[in-house]
Amino acid sequence: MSFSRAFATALLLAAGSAVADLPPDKMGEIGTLPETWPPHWIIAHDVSYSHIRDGKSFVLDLDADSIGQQFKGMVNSSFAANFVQATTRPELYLAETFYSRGTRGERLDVLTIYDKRTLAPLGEVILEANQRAFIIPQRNLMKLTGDESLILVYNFSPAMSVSIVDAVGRKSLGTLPTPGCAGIFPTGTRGFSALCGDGSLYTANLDKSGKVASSSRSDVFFDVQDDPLMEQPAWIDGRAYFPSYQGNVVPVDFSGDKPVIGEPWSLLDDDTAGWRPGGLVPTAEDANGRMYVTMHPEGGDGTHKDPGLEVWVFDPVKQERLARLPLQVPGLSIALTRDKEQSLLIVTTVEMKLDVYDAASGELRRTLDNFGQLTPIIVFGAR
Amino acid sequence: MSFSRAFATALLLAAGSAVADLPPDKMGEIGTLPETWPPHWIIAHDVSYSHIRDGKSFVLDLDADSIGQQFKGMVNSSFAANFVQATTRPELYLAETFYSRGTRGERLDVLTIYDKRTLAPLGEVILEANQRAFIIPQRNLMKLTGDESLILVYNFSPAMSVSIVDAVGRKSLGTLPTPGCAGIFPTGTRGFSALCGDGSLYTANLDKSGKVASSSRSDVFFDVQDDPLMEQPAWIDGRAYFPSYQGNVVPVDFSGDKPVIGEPWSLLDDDTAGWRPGGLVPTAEDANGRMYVTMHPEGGDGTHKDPGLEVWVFDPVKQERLARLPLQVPGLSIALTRDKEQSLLIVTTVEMKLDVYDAASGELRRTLDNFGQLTPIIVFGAR
Amino acid sequence: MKWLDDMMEQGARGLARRSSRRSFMARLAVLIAGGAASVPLLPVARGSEHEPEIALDADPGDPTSCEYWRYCAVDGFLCACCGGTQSSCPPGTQMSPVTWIGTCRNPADDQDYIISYNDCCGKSACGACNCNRNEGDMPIYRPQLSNAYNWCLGTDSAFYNCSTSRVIGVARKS
Amino acid sequence: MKWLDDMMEQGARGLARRSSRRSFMARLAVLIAGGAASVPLLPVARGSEHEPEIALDADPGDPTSCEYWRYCAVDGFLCACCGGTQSSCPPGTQMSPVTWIGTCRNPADDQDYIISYNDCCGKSACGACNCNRNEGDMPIYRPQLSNAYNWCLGTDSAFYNCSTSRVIGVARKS
Repeated sequence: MSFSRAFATALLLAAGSAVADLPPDKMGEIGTLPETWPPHWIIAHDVSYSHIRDGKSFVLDLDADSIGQQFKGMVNSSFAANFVQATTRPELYLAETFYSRGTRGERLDVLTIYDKRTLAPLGEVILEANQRAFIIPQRNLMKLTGDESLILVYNFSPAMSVSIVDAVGRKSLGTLPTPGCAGIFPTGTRGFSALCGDGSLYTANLDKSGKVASSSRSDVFFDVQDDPLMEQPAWIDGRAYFPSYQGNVVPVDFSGDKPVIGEPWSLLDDDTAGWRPGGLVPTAEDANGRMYVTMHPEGGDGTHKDPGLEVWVFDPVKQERLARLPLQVPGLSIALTRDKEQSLLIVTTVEMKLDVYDAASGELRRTLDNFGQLTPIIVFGAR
Repeated sequence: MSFSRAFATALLLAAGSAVADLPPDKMGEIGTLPETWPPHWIIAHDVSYSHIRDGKSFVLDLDADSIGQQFKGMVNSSFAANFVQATTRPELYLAETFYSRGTRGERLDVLTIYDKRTLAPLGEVILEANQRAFIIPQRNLMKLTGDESLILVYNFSPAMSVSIVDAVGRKSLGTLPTPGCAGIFPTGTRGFSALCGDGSLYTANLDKSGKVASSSRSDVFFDVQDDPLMEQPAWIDGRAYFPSYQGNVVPVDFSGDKPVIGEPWSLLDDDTAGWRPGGLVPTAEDANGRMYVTMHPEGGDGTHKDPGLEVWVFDPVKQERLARLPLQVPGLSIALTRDKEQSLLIVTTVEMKLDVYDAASGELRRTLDNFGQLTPIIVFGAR
Repeated sequence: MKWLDDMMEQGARGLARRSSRRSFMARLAVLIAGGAASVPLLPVARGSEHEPEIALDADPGDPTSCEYWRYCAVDGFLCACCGGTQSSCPPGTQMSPVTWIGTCRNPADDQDYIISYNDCCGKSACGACNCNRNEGDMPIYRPQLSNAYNWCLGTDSAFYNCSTSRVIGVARKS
Repeated sequence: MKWLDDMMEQGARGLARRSSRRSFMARLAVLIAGGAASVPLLPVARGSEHEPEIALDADPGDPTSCEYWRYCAVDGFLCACCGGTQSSCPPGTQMSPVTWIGTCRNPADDQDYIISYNDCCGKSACGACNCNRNEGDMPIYRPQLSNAYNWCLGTDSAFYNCSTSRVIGVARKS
């Protein structure tokens, strides 16, 4: 291509050229997004493991063929941020941690609120406890309560607790100790439960000011030594389906103020002995009430984070396996889009790309790569 | 492997086992490094371009065969940090930039001083101007003065200036405007020069308090339009050898208080017409007074940052080419170790690995990879 | 990040697409094509999975391809791959009011246009479609013509997300 | 970051080295071996260019290899590749006083040892020799046995650089 190098030339704009000249582009134009995101948009939440100070959450359209159409925008986050999205407000929430000198100095834990329309911050809440747990990303470390009035953030210092934030008033409501109990499983209208090291559940129901209105502790309902429950259930109609290391499932109904623990059943049958659930986010659910689990063969001690070679689809009410979907590339995490008819299964592969399958047929639709990702370990379908 | 999973087991330490048991390891042991680093150690300064908040400078031993022996340690830096090392004190300096909310909020420019023995910070100096230039890494954006008493940092806002820091007293001495002139080329005992947009040099000599004791401006000595000088010279015995886009070299003697500009000569001969210097750090020098330049064929407009296919070695006093070293993989940046006899040439390749060549024979000795690097664009031999 | 598979997948096509470049550059561009996310170098953006359409309209080419005519002096991530367009910024960023200037020839009308490479700022690197072309690029002592600077100046944050390439007018023929 | 070339270079050797692992895991480990810098997963550290020497001494194996016996429940970058050793931290970091515990069998004496996986803290990820083995690893509600946590607690900074694997004693045979 030909060009002229003199800066002076830049000042010599043509004043009277032919009408065919391209018109000047406007200055300062910034894109925006719709208030409600289409069902096939996702948030690829990339904590950038080896550069964890510079996490990125990418908004991507799975229906688009080219990167120019796929890539809708991004937000930054810092240090293994937790992510959650509201369904009743166009808001995203990221709990992140800053140090005054990057990796050193004073620590500051902050919940940042983003507008889905502008991907710009709307505000922030300081998490005074400064004890946010840093864990490989999963879905149960920060949650909205059922009524979406409170945001709950799991802390680990190594004492265990939960920070409570007024999501509407955007202010901190304090910290609740949960000794020996981890994770956040929303319960009823404005409560949560946590899994305890003895195999029980702790539950607290909160009032509007974030104070404990009532609390309870379940009986021990699983064996933490011989068949521990993974802390990552599929969620369907207020019920959580927890897979266990050995391939069993324990259903827990969290729709009321007090969890109701159901009878365990097995993901396996005679033909699939030795298969086990595994991965980093090994469970997901669709809008049709189906449960998805990443599974690997020849499972055993220490394989519970191994990538899945297949995704198995279950009707958890009938306790029936509906399909086995072989993965083209082994997968570490799964998620589904929110639509019923054309639901897509998104798999974070061991290559750190996103493989997109038709959830009904198991057909690979496309692979998303080169969108700037490093470790997009967890994906969220737009809600 | 066999193992026991019960945490309780951990408490049951054997009290009276056989003498053959491995002894317990000590708690809290931390490695240290020598005060003077061996000549074949380098600092691979990785600004982590796509994760620029989380820069890393890796200390590596080029003589070692395995990563365990190669990797000596690292320091973090933030946002395209500038790096320089002292020779008269065991200190490293990094000029970096923080924002109070990672990529947002209040900006803070800081010069951080590291101890070479512990790779821990010794102190910091706030750079009040908060205008540090963010540029693709090179050697001439932050420098120590000849007597190593002052550290000079190039600023761009887009007004051009230099921040002056007392390197021994660890305090800021203010900012000196250098309108239209960029880069820092140490001059005399405690001065510096900068290349100006009209093709001249601006020079300031400073007193101990960082104030200008004298200043001067050279005649215009090169054509900024038709054959601009690259701002990245090789440095030999107080003389800088600036390559030009067209493959000429202009020597400038910076050893006195006032630069002395020499006669241009050409890197090319009849057989190498069309070759050009190019890359991101296209020049280096060894302790034997040789100049190294990355060169590519078929050069022309816009190729001045293209990777080199060869490194050419010159005696810049005799203006003679001594060798052409073909690169196994094209290189973007070069550096040499400080020793005379066994000098090594380090090349940052287009694959973002470090290729290590014997500087005398041009033989590829080894490739350093998988040490955690993302974009190790500039390498410094240990001084 | 995985240059070798990309090289194999895209090798022939990539070479063909870059045939206007010097031969060894084409080879190198292909070599590191997959490294686009991490390597801030060379003309390698390859957002489009397909061959760019050289439409016979006034502004031909594919804005997600590094070969697009406006990008003759761009250095960075193409906003058209990052949630913006060739002339607008992605959501949540801010356009830098000052920047460097290039002059690129539009193949549609064979005229040289003045292009303003305004950076979009306030988030860290987009990471998609890295593109580096240095036609007319000058050293750092001529900043208005230098793409080596981060031009996120006069914005709330200096963090660089991606680059636009705005037409600001036709250069007078000389 | 360049898994395919590494796979090709190291495929056969990698498979052989990991033959003690389940077959499909060996394949996967090789698949992502080159992605060690970015993928916080799977037993893939491959610091040593050579086969680990299984010396007949009391502490056999190569501390820069993920296969080293002490690493049976490690998750992260091996300090032996980061300027430290299997039991000491790199310069400028700080060792976390609290951590998770594993029990690994030493092939030299066929005894189970209690291993304390103290993290080294205060700098961001070393990035070399990522290694993830989950033998005995428990969910996050049993933190003392969980490698999913960042254990940089009680240190000046919570940033995680690498993991040590300290012998703290012999487990009582059960």
